Amino acid sequence: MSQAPFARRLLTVTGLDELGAYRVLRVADPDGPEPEPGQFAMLSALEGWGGGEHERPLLARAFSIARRSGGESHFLLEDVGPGTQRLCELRAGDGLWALGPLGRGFAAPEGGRRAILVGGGVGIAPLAILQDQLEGPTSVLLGFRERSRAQGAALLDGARVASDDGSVGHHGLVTDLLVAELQRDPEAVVYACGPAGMLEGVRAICERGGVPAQLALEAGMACGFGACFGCVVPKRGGGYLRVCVDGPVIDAAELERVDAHAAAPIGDPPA
Amino acid sequence: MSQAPFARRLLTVTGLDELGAYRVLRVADPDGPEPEPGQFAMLSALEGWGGGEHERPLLARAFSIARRSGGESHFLLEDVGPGTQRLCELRAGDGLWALGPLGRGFAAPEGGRRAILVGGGVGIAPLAILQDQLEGPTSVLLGFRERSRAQGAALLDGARVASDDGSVGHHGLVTDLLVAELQRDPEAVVYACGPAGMLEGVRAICERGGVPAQLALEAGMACGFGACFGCVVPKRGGGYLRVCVDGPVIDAAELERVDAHAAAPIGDPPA
Amino acid sequence: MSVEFCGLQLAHPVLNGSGTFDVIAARRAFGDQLLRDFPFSAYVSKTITLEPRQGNPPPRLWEASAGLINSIGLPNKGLEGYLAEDLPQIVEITGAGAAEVPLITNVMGSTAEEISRLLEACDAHEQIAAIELNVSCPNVKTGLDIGSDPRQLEEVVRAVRPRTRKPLIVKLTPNTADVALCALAAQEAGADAVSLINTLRATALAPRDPTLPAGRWLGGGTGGLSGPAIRVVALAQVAAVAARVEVPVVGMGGVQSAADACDLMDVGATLVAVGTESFRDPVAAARIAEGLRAMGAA
Amino acid sequence: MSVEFCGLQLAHPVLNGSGTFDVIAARRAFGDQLLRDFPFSAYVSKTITLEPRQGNPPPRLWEASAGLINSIGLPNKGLEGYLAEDLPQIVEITGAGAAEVPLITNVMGSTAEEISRLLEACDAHEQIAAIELNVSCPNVKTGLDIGSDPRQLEEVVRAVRPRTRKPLIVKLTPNTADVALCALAAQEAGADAVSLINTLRATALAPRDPTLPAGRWLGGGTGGLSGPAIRVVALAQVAAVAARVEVPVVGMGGVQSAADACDLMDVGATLVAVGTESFRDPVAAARIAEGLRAMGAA
Ligand SMILES: Cc1cc2nc3c(=O)[nH]c(=O)nc-3n(C[C@H](O)[C@H](O)[C@H](O)COP(=O)(O)OP(=O)(O)OC[C@H]3O[C@@H](n4cnc5c(N)ncnc54)[C@H](O)[C@@H]3O)c2cc1C
Ligand SMILES: Cc1cc2nc3c(=O)[nH]c(=O)nc-3n(C[C@H](O)[C@H](O)[C@H](O)COP(=O)(O)OP(=O)(O)OC[C@H]3O[C@@H](n4cnc5c(N)ncnc54)[C@H](O)[C@@H]3O)c2cc1C
Ligand SMILES: Cc1cc2nc3c(=O)[nH]c(=O)nc-3n(C[C@H](O)[C@H](O)[C@H](O)COP(=O)(O)O)c2cc1C
Ligand SMILES: Cc1cc2nc3c(=O)[nH]c(=O)nc-3n(C[C@H](O)[C@H](O)[C@H](O)COP(=O)(O)O)c2cc1C
Ligand code: FES
Ligand code: FES
Repeated sequence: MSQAPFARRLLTVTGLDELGAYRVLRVADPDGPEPEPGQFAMLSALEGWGGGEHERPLLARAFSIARRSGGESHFLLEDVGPGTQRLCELRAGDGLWALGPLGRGFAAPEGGRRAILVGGGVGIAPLAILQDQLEGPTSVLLGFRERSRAQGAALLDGARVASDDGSVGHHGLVTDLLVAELQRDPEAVVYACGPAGMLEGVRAICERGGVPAQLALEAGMACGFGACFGCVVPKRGGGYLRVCVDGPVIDAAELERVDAHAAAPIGDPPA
Repeated sequence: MSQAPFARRLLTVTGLDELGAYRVLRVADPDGPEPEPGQFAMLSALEGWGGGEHERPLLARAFSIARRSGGESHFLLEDVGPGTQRLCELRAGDGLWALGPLGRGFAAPEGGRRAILVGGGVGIAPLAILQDQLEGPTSVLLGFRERSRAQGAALLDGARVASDDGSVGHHGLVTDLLVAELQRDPEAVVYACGPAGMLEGVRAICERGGVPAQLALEAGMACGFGACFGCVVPKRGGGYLRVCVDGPVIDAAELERVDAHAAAPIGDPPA
Repeated sequence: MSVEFCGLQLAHPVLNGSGTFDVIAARRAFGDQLLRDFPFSAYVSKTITLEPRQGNPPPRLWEASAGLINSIGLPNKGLEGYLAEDLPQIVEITGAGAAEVPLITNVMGSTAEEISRLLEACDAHEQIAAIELNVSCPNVKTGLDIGSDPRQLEEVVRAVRPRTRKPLIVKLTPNTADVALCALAAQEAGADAVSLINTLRATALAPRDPTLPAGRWLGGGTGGLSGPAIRVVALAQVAAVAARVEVPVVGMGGVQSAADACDLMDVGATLVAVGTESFRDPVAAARIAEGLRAMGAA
Repeated sequence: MSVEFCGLQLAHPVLNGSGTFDVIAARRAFGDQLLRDFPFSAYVSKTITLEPRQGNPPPRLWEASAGLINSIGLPNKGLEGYLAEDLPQIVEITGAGAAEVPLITNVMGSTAEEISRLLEACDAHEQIAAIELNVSCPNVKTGLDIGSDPRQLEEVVRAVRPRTRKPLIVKLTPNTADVALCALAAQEAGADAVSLINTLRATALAPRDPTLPAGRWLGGGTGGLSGPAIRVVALAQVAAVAARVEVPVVGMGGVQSAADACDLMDVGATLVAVGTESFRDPVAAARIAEGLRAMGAA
């Protein structure tokens, strides 16, 4: 796992691009450590954020690193509350505090297994950088609520899309696509990120099929580096895992189920 | 005294002009009640202010109405803290909450006495609208810390200026000018607004000379309409006056002295 | 939307917190529009004591992170002054032909004897619909002592309870180990309702500014914190109390919106009071009542 | 800048609040830069109990107005697990050849007997420089009960005090009527220092969102409020305590800047601890210590 410098770093926003219902935040970070796919950063805006002068957002917010390219880090944002709203207002030249890369990323496929990437909503972000780094053919299956969100699929290459309202691609759940894909290739390995309900579907399907799966989880986080014990999800067999340091990527075998209430809701549940 | 509509009103900023170290905030308010000189309004910006989303400023801030002209209200601002800073960032078209006009203004001179207007720093604001409305000749004596603040004198007509550093006009206190002016015309009436130290000087001079004086006071205010009992100054003979409803213009005879610690400091003490 | 509270029929569930709205001064500032658009469904007057009080020396206010510290020190004209001077003016605003809302008079005393005299005097005035007993003001030693110890609180309330037939609301102090025990004590002693939370004890130092004297900022030394900063503390205390008592609960603390009010009602408050938010927006209570109506919550 | 505290020589006056910095996890996240740039002048470990605890079910966090509510519920490996697994790893980070700061172990028990066993076990480990006794956690019934009643607190501390020769810091609960009385009780019973404030009891309801189950948001029901919202409450409590006790005081609650820390020291704190602000900025304590140095305050 890539370790983070021990201090948040003040970076400069290079741009904020529309991508359907989402925004891609680009940040200059030429000297930052190379993140592993699945790692995240705690972000907060230099101005208009937290505590000293503002009320909410107070704490930094967690965002998957969606891509590294030309000394820039990219983040995919969905405006769901005060933190993401503030970040979506940033303009080139603005200051951004970033702590990271944090957490455990995706592990490379073992034994030449083909990777199936399954994403839901804004949870497609870490799959983009994963696809950038995976060698060999991959399948990309993405689910969205509706058309404007489905435009997010452009972040990855060759994605097959499902949409809740049938406006784009398969009319239904991305897990339908996964079931079909696993029928074609039961020897694959699954990498998934998205809302809890979708991850639970992926987990159950893979468990039934004996398919290894790595799930990138989310949870409300206060710190991102294991300090607060706030970001836990229940572990198979009892006890809890801290998503920020034991995850966010967790082997599906470690979980009994992905609990919708435990994980912090993300913006765009496709189901 | 002009009464305020019972609700804060959402007004639109028409402009923010530089005036040396100060800013003149202009706000469209064609339907607002005509204020009396010396009355004030509680202002807060529609965005980036208070409680719901932001921390400080939380409460509205008090500002003298500096001028009414062409359906606009003008306020003179000095950036001394989070509230005034936020107001100084406003641009034409931005929303501004205003509650007012509030408080007791200046009373017209009795018995044909000539008015001497004495202002210090940003406290010159209510003297501008007073000068606009007074009939007959007035003397205007203004004190400032230094040159960039002294540019504020342009708000009034025919002002004589003192500055602490001697960079403009008389090198010294505005009360020096007042003493000289009262020697010329001991039958005048004095209208003063400025930092507590200056007002105390004016009060003492007028008391000694038996000259009637009306002092526009300041105090930290939470509400501006008598609800919180927070804005008090000690009354001659014991007890307290609420600056927001018993003032801000208070007859000097009602005060034993103007207490620097009691009154909320304003930005620009000329002494 | 209309709600019954201790036998009073209120048009909606939103009142003012005691000491956060002076109708007499507000009428001077806003004129008779105040009467027509009266925002509260009942009016709670500022705490009165037996003897007149000047209140604390200034400064009395400090803006904190998402909150306000006040150290007002309960200035009031004393019982006689209140009844002779304030009451007629208040009733002109809140009474028949004007706002037409019940008047709740808030009183405080440092002994059962003092409180008894206050209650008896209020009982004799039919313009007063109910009495709120403040045992929680953090600025006055005695108020704190009575209210924070359940046993002492029960004793005092039991002693004074017979002095009035009017509904008696006990306003609890939040500066205590277990507010639910205090609420139970008040109920056992005959309180018809409890209200909370009052302000949390807090203080501030003067800004590091060479032109200002260093040390405590507030003339009273310490003060009480109100506003958004205390909202989640209020919610926990109101929930703890409402879960234990049978009598109705008036919830307050940091309410700025209908959602905040609804939260307090969700955990068991019958009425909600607005304090600091009225300073920012004098008709906040009307906005909140309207919002509750729209949410179908009241 | 160096400061003496209970016989420990500290490089500066800024520590962490217990439970707000896990050095073991931080080393995984940040590597050995953590050791070189260690921000605290002493390290306070998270509260340990006799038996292992899983902690509360999620959600455990809620962002409030200028604050954070946590309902973590003191997850820990229990005394044995701490000594066998955590202590060696902690000492590798804080000890000789690494950060070289004293280790303060924070413990909690619900009876004098339990606490005695915790103190004795800590006493036997020379890597532990001092012990902080948490009698103030709002998430665990027993912690609250012991800490909020001065008499009971004195009894317990007196009973356990002989079990260790190491400095004993008593971490007081802020959810009490008069925290200075509790501090005095701790001092009388032999505490070498007191620390405060812990979090204020608070709660939150789930956002009104049809996709979420309604009701209490936090898995633990209620939690504790920390961060800027409690800063002025902390200042009042630290001032009240420091004015009454002789023993040194560790002040905390909402500290974000050197000015905040300086305020606590101005009212009498010897050391200052940083909690929630470290979540935003893991090296906040170093920044604050640096700021204090620049202000000449430490
Ligand atoms: C490892 C990780 C990676 C992530 N990657 C991404 C990403 O790439 N892109 C992306 O857009 N998002 C991502 N998220 C989610 C993102 O962190 C959250 O959407 C963000 O924190 C929301 O902040 P906010 O202030 O906008 O909304 P919040 O107000 O925090 O609301 C977000 C949700 O939290 C709950 N909530 C509401 N109020 C509160 C409150 N007061 N306190 C606590 N919870 C509350 C609600 O259920 C709400 O839907 C990631 C999260 C994690 C943990
Ligand atoms: C009737 C009246 C009329 C006024 N007219 C004008 C005018 O025309 N133009 C103008 O520029 N100003 C005017 N003022 C002053 C103006 O209201 C204050 O300067 C303003 O409220 C400052 O707000 P702020 O947030 O910018 O600064 P604050 O942070 O509120 O600081 C202002 C002063 O308050 C003290 N202070 C610092 N921190 C706090 C705190 N946390 N809580 C409380 N006090 C604190 C300090 O001494 C500081 O210097 C008037 C005031 C009154 C009462
Ligand atoms: C300036 C001010 C004065 C107050 N005066 C009183 C009072 O006289 N009597 C009383 O019982 N409570 C008094 N309170 C407490 C309020 O009634 C209320 O309990 C508290 O402010 C919490 O509500 P809020 O956060 O909505 O303001 C006062 C509060 C403030 C802010
Ligand atoms: C997430 C979290 C966990 C905490 N865990 C503990 C703990 O285990 N033991 C303890 O004594 N205090 C604990 N505290 C309280 C802090 O040590 C500190 O007293 C409090 O947070 C106030 O400081 P702050 O406002 O700087 O955070 C915890 C606080 C937080 C926010
Ligand atoms: S976010 Fe703090 S421990 Fe995971
Ligand atoms: S500002 Fe509230 S009474 Fe004057």
